[in-house]
Amino acid sequence: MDFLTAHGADVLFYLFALLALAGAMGVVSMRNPMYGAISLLLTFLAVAALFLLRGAEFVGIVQIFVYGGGIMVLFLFVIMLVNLHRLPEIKLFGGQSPFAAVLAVLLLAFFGWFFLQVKFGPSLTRPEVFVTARGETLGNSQAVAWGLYTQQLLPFEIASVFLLIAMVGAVVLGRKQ
Amino acid sequence: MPSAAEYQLLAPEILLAAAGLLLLLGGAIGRGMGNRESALVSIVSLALTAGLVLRVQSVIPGRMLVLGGSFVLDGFSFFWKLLVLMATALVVLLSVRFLDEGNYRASEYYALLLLATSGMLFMASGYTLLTIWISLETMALASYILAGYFKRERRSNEAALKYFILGALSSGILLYGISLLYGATGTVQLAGLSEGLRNAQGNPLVPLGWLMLAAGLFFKVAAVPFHIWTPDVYVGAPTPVTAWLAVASKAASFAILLRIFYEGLGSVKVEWQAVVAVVAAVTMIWGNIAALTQQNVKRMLAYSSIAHAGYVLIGVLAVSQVGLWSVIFYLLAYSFITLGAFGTVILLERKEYAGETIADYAGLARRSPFLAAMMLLFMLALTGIPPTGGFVGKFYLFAAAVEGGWGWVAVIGVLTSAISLYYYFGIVLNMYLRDSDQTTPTPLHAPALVGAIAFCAFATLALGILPGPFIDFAKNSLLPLP
Amino acid sequence: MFDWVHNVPILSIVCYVPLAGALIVMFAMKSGQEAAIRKFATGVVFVDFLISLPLWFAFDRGGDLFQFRESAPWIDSIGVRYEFGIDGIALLLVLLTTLLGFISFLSSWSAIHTREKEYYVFLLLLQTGMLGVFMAMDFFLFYVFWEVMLVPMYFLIGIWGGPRKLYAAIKFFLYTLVGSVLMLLGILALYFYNAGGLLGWQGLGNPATFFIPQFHEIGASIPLDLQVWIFLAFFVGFAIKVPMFPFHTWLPDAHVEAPTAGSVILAGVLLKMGTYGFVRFSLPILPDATLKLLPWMAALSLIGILYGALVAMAQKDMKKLVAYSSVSHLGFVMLGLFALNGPGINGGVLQMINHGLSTGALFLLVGIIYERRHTRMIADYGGLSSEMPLYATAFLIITLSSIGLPTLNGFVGEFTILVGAFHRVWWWGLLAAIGIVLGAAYMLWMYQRVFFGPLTNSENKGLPDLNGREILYLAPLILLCFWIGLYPRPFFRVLEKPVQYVMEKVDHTYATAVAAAPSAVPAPAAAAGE
Amino acid sequence: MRELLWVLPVLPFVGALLNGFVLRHRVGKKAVAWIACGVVGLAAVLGLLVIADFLGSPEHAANKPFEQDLYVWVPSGPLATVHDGVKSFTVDMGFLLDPLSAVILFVVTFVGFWIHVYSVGYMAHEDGFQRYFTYLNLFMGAMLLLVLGNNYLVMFVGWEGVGLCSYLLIGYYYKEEFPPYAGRKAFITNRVGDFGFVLGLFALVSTFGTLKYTELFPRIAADPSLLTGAGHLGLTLAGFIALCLFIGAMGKSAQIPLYVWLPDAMAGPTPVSALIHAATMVTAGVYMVVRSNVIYQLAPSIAMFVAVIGALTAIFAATIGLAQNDIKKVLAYSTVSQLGYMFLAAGLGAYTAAIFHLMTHAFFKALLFLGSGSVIHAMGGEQDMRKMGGLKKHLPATYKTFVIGSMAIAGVPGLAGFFSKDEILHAAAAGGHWTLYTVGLITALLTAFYMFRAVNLTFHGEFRGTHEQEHHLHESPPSMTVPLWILAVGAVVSGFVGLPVEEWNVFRRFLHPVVYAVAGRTTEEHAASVFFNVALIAIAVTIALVGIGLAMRLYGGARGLAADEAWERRMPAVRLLFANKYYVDELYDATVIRGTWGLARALFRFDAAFIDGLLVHGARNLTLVSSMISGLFDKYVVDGLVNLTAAVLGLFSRLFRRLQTGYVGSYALVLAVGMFALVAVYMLLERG
Amino acid sequence: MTFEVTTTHYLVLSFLLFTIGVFGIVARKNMITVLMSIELVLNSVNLNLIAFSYQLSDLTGQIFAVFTITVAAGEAAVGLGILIALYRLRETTTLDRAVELKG
Repeated sequence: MDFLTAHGADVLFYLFALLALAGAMGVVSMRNPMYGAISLLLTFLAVAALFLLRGAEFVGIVQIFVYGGGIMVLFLFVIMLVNLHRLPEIKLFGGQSPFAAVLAVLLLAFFGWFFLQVKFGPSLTRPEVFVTARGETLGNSQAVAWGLYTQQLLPFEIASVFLLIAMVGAVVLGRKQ
Repeated sequence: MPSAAEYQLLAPEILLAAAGLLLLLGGAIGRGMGNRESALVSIVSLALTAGLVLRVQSVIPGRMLVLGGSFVLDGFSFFWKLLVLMATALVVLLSVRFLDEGNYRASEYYALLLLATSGMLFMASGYTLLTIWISLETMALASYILAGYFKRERRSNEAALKYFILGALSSGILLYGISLLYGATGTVQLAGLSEGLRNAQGNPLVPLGWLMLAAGLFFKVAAVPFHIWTPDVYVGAPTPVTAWLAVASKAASFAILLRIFYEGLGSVKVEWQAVVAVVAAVTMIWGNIAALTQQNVKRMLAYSSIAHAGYVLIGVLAVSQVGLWSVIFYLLAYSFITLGAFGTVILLERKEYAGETIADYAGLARRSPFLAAMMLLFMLALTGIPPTGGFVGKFYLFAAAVEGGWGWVAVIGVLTSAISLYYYFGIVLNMYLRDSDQTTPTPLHAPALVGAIAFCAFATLALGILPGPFIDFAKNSLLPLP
Repeated sequence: MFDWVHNVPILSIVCYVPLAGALIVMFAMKSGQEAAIRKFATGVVFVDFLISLPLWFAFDRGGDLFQFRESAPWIDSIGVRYEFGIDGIALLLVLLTTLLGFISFLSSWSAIHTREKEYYVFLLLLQTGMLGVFMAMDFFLFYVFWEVMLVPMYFLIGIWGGPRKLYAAIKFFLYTLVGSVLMLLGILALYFYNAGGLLGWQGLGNPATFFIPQFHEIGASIPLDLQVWIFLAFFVGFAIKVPMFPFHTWLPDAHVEAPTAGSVILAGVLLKMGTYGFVRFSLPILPDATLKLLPWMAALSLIGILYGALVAMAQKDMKKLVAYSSVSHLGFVMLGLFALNGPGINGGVLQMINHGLSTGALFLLVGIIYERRHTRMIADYGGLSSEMPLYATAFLIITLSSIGLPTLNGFVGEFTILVGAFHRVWWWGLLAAIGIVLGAAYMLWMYQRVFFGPLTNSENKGLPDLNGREILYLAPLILLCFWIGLYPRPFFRVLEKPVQYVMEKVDHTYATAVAAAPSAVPAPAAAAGE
Repeated sequence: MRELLWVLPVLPFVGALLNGFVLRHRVGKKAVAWIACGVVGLAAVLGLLVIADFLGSPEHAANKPFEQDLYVWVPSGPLATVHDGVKSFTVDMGFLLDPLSAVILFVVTFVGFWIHVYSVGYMAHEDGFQRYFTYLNLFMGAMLLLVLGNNYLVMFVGWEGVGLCSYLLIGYYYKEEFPPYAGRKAFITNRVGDFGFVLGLFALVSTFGTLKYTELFPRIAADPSLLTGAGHLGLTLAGFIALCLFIGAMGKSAQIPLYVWLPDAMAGPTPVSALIHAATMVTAGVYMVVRSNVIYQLAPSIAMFVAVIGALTAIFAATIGLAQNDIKKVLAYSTVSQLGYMFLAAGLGAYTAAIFHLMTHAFFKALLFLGSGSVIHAMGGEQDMRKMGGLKKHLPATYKTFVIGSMAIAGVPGLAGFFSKDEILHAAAAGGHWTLYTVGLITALLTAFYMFRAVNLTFHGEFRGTHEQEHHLHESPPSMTVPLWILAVGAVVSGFVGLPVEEWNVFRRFLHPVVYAVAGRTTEEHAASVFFNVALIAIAVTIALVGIGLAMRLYGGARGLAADEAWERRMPAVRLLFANKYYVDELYDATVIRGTWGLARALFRFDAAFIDGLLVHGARNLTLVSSMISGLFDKYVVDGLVNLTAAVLGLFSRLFRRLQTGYVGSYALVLAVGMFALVAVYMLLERG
Repeated sequence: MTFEVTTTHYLVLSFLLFTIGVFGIVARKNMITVLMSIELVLNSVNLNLIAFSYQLSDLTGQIFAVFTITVAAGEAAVGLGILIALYRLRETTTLDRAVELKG
């Protein structure tokens, strides 16, 4: 019990990490894309939780809204549209998947070996609060907002163009003529 | 807190984006703007943008960081902006006749073109990995759409699909690399990054980071083995879009590649030079050899553009003044040449691969000597034979390599460029040495297009015979060497 | 009388008149008016020839090494300049080019009947390219012309060639291109060594330039290993052009497939560019490497001499035979150049001219008979001398000149070459002399089979003898053959300075020897020159 | 007067130019004949005047030659010579007149002129009349260049020139198969000789940097050490040069093993055989050896080699001469044999004797050839002696002169041949070379024998030819008989300039300045007792008479061919061997010629298959690929090297295309692998 | 690697997700699944960014993550658009059917 109180955060991390991985595995292994989408949602939520565990409340919430809301709906919608159960995949994986598997293992081994070598010092700050450029302490959302609208304003503007293109593209490609 | 004054410096990008919006509106209102009008608007707005770029350049003293150090204004960026604008303008000229063929909404096409181009402008000036990446995505997303713009054609759609999936994957890799670099240095701003890397020696995240970042960039410039998407996409996409990908997109990608490698990764120069050398060599060999047996001209040009990416990489890896402006000059020449070549392809192209095979060029010299002469010139330039810009460009690249001590890369370079004669002259051989049969198509009648081609030819010759001014131009567009 | 030559950019004029002609033909003349195009183009080259003649008279034998200098900035940023100028060697080659150019145009009148407009355009462009190569004093400029030249030649072979023309054309182009790109690397290495340095080597820090005499200056100071590398790079480029033994296989194909004019120019001028490259660049700029690699060069040349002669002997096709004989003759030239002494180099350069004249004439003669009978097979002929006495006489004279019979040009060249070779290493002379015997064998054998014996093949009956035009373009060649054979002194006189220059650059022993006995040189030819 | 020396060679060239180009096909045979003979006659007269003037000149008084440089011919540039350091090697177009060249000049112009005259009649009915005289004049010019040149290169010019002319004149009847072949054979064989000649010249040049006689010989004579140093092939320098020059002489003067061309050369018109292949050109070798006597004196071993070769050639050819039925062939082999004689003399150091024999031989051999020509003319081109016989009554003049010539060559006392031969044999004996002496003696015997065999078969007995031949038999026109008589006179008197008695031997004294006294070497003079001389003469005379007697005995009167048939029966092998010239031609054909050919063909195949087709098989295995490549250029190309490169490249090209499967998944895989590879490469490059 | 959760844990987890995503892109034939896998990859990146920003107490990571999410959304939209077009053309979403272009 006291263990939980001591290491609650850590336990939660492992829990959500497992959920995220499970969801991911589900995505790549489910035959029916619908189930795939569901497990993807699982991953999204787990990841969101992990964000929160690292004190990124704002991003966590955005993750839930955008992914869990927008993107997921989009996927489901398309899946409905092309109602796939009429044409189930004969084979799930392409011919190259054995290689892909081998490669995945290799990548994990190789990069993992690297990552485990990395020495991180203790985290610098109290998780809840971040300090903005101007030095006063704010809530996370506020801080992110500050950053977003000051130094990172330019990317923010460009993102608008990006989204415009995405919109136009979706229309152009999706529109029946 | 960025001042309003600083935003004035964004005028060109803003103007272009606005032009894109205008076209969208124009397309939406009523029966919508037609092909010609949209093209006209695009040309004008591109020209205005170019004007603004020059204006901005005139007020900028040398080099200037604005908007919280996320946006840089220097000769380098101006050069690329102008190059990209010029290329896009020519692509617009190439597109007009082409869009008439398959009837698709022209206005959105041009709108996407302009918006993407504005993305490229941002790329040229981006100074934080974040800015660069988001603007890169902007360009990429638009090019996916444009590649699939002729959506009722299976090839176009297939191209879009392949380009999209692979592009997404590559940008994922690139992004992962960025995240690692961020983790290692705590910043995404290039100057800070370079500084941080100097301190982060021995941190395993660093090599992984920049390698994955490099992988993403190599994908954009189509260097082996990340070229894999190029042939299919080039063949499948509408030819003007192909030309645009081969020139504008490639140029912008090289701009950020140089920017990141020189300014961001300057402190790990020695390491990436070696890697780039290998990639360059492999790319030249692979691209040229694979092109040898192609029968489809677009595909052959795709491989040739891969090969040329390899040549440009020579200039990149020889970190020196010569190397830098050889890259700049070469891409300038390459743009004209490639646009001209694709323009000729367009003139002969018909639905469903027709007019795209080398055999379709048989006897072109008899049917339309002028066009054949142009094509001959472009082929010579691509091979790197004087008196064309292609030769001068290659000359400087190899010069840079020899000077920088990359003799072996230079040797591979010259030998492969000799090999390339093989397939480039496959076309010449058909145009001049073979006689045509009735199946071979006669070129379309498209004054604007022919004009564009002629202009490219003229530029190619000018770059070859009087490269002096252009080189001085390039010399004013250098980056600080790491 | 010819002072005006010094007041005009005579070289540029000579070089670009054909180009101008090409442009005029290209844009101002319709494909319909073949006859007009033909006459106009020929007129252009003839005028060009006339303009080039004063060079011979205005050239100051005792004066500067390079004369008629023209100099203008071109690409300042890397020190490329537009530098024209010719020394004695170049002078002879330029004149040879203009003359052979004119002749080849004349010879084309009856030979070419398809796509004449393009034909003459390409021929004119080729002319400009070749002249530029010999006139350029800036390495960059040189390279530009060197490459430009390939394109028209490709088309000449590829469009108007024989049955395997497509193959021969691309083969010719590829071979020479591979060579020249490697040469380009050599040029760059020189350039950077002269300026900033490159790879491992510490440079000299001179102002960056491609000016050839500058490279001559720094030649001796280049470290041996770098010299060897550059030499090899150049070697590939030049040896393929020459062509020396292992690289010769493009030559027979190109010759056999090319139209007569093409062969004439190919043999007469293009091959000389390789040897010219050696004597202008490899020897003076890379003396140590030259001395180091001397045995190899000589070995290849000797193999070329004997190999070419023997293979020529086995040929059934006249043109192929002449082509292989070229391999042999160029072997002589190379041997002479690499003898690195007065007679050797003098003879080598003179032999370039001789080979240009006699082999060019041979191709013309073969072309003449080919136009009449449309076969080049020796077996199809025999007993022609009764049908075409004039033709037979001309053919005989040229044959004799090519097998080096005294009083004809071939002899003077070969003899001096052999003297030089023998003097360098006596058995070089010995082996090369065997080549002469073989030369006589295959040439006379061909002559006999074509002209002597009974007139077996009825188709050869009543073949028309040489017509006026053919006599017109053969006569100057034959006269020149006799001139060089009987009184070659003017030519040696022109070569004197450049050759001594080369020798002093390449052969330290010679330079010291001269210092020791200055009375021995300049040669009496110089003394009695005026 | 002697300043006109240079005109001598020019005159015939002018004639050739006129007949060959300027007046080609424009004038009648008469004019042609006048021009041709005119220039040569002029040359002959002028020659005499020049010589006369020279004899009276101070140079001659001072035993110096008269020299004249026209212009600088080949200034071939600086050369670091062995003895003089760097000097410019330059050759002048220059002429020289000294006793030696004077003698030959006289012989050439005199004999040459009369042969020209003779030809007018002989060739009267040929259509290539003008061409013939063009060549003939050309030959005269070249010959005079050869003789009068004041350096080896000018000599070489003439040397090659006469070679060319003989090539052209042998192949004069070019419409037939054999003559052109014979001509080429002659030229190539000579080229083989020239190959040696030029090597000798190269050696001289790289040693002295000059080829001028007057710069070479006095200097060498004064200081032999210049040439006694080590040369090449293990010889001294002198030895090497002497050997090379002699190889040249072998070719030109038809010595073993390069004599094969001369008999075939008889395919040319008879006057040509008389002029070129008997009187003048073939003796050029002898002239050259004598001219270079200094060098030979310094190379005793090579000199002896020359003598031996000469002796061998002499007897060898003589034996062949025994069994020939073609009258011209007999004369041809006798020429070869006599040339051998001359070289025997030269080799033994009896240079004046050699030249003496050269002169006399020129007269009587020319005479004999012209005589045979007259016979052939009368017989309508028939050359086989078996078809002749009894022509004495039909051709009296020819008969008489022919007999005189035969007696002269056989060495009948009082005639030219007697004196010159005797001097040679005397030199051999006096030098103590008894083997050579005996060989010479036997040769003399054989010579006498086969000559009179020829006389008998041709003129005695009764006619063996066909009837219409007999019907046409007639004495030749005066234009032919007059030269015969003139030469006959020459054959008789020319010997008296060199009487065997030292005091009266004008000739030797005249030539004396030509033979250099080399420091520390004994000259050719052998003091010999009168008895010794008389004995030698006696032996020689008896031998000659025996030979003649034998011939008369076997072939004289009406015996005809009986002797030959008898011989055939008794020792067919020997007979066959002789008749077929020891099968030497066959031997050469089997070895040298076929050898070269085989090599040539082999190399060509090598070229087609290997150089140009490295591993054609490799290319074949990749047919698919190569066809794809060649499809770009030409379908039926079979060029291995390029194909192979192309094939290999194409192979890879296809391989790369394979990787372009079109499946997005595999592309993605490639990307991922690429990323991995990039890291791997980095690891390799950086972490070692 | 301790039980105590460090940035390394996040790093490993994110790379696991990344690998799985890549595997999905490479191996799956159904385009929809491939699109989802792409989302996985982007998520893994976000994990990194967040972890690092916590580690370094630097906001940039989080801001970057916001952009990543934006881009992910946009890409999903366009990707699905292409998918629709594909479906219209070929009545399938199986990538292996779209292999006209190759070689």
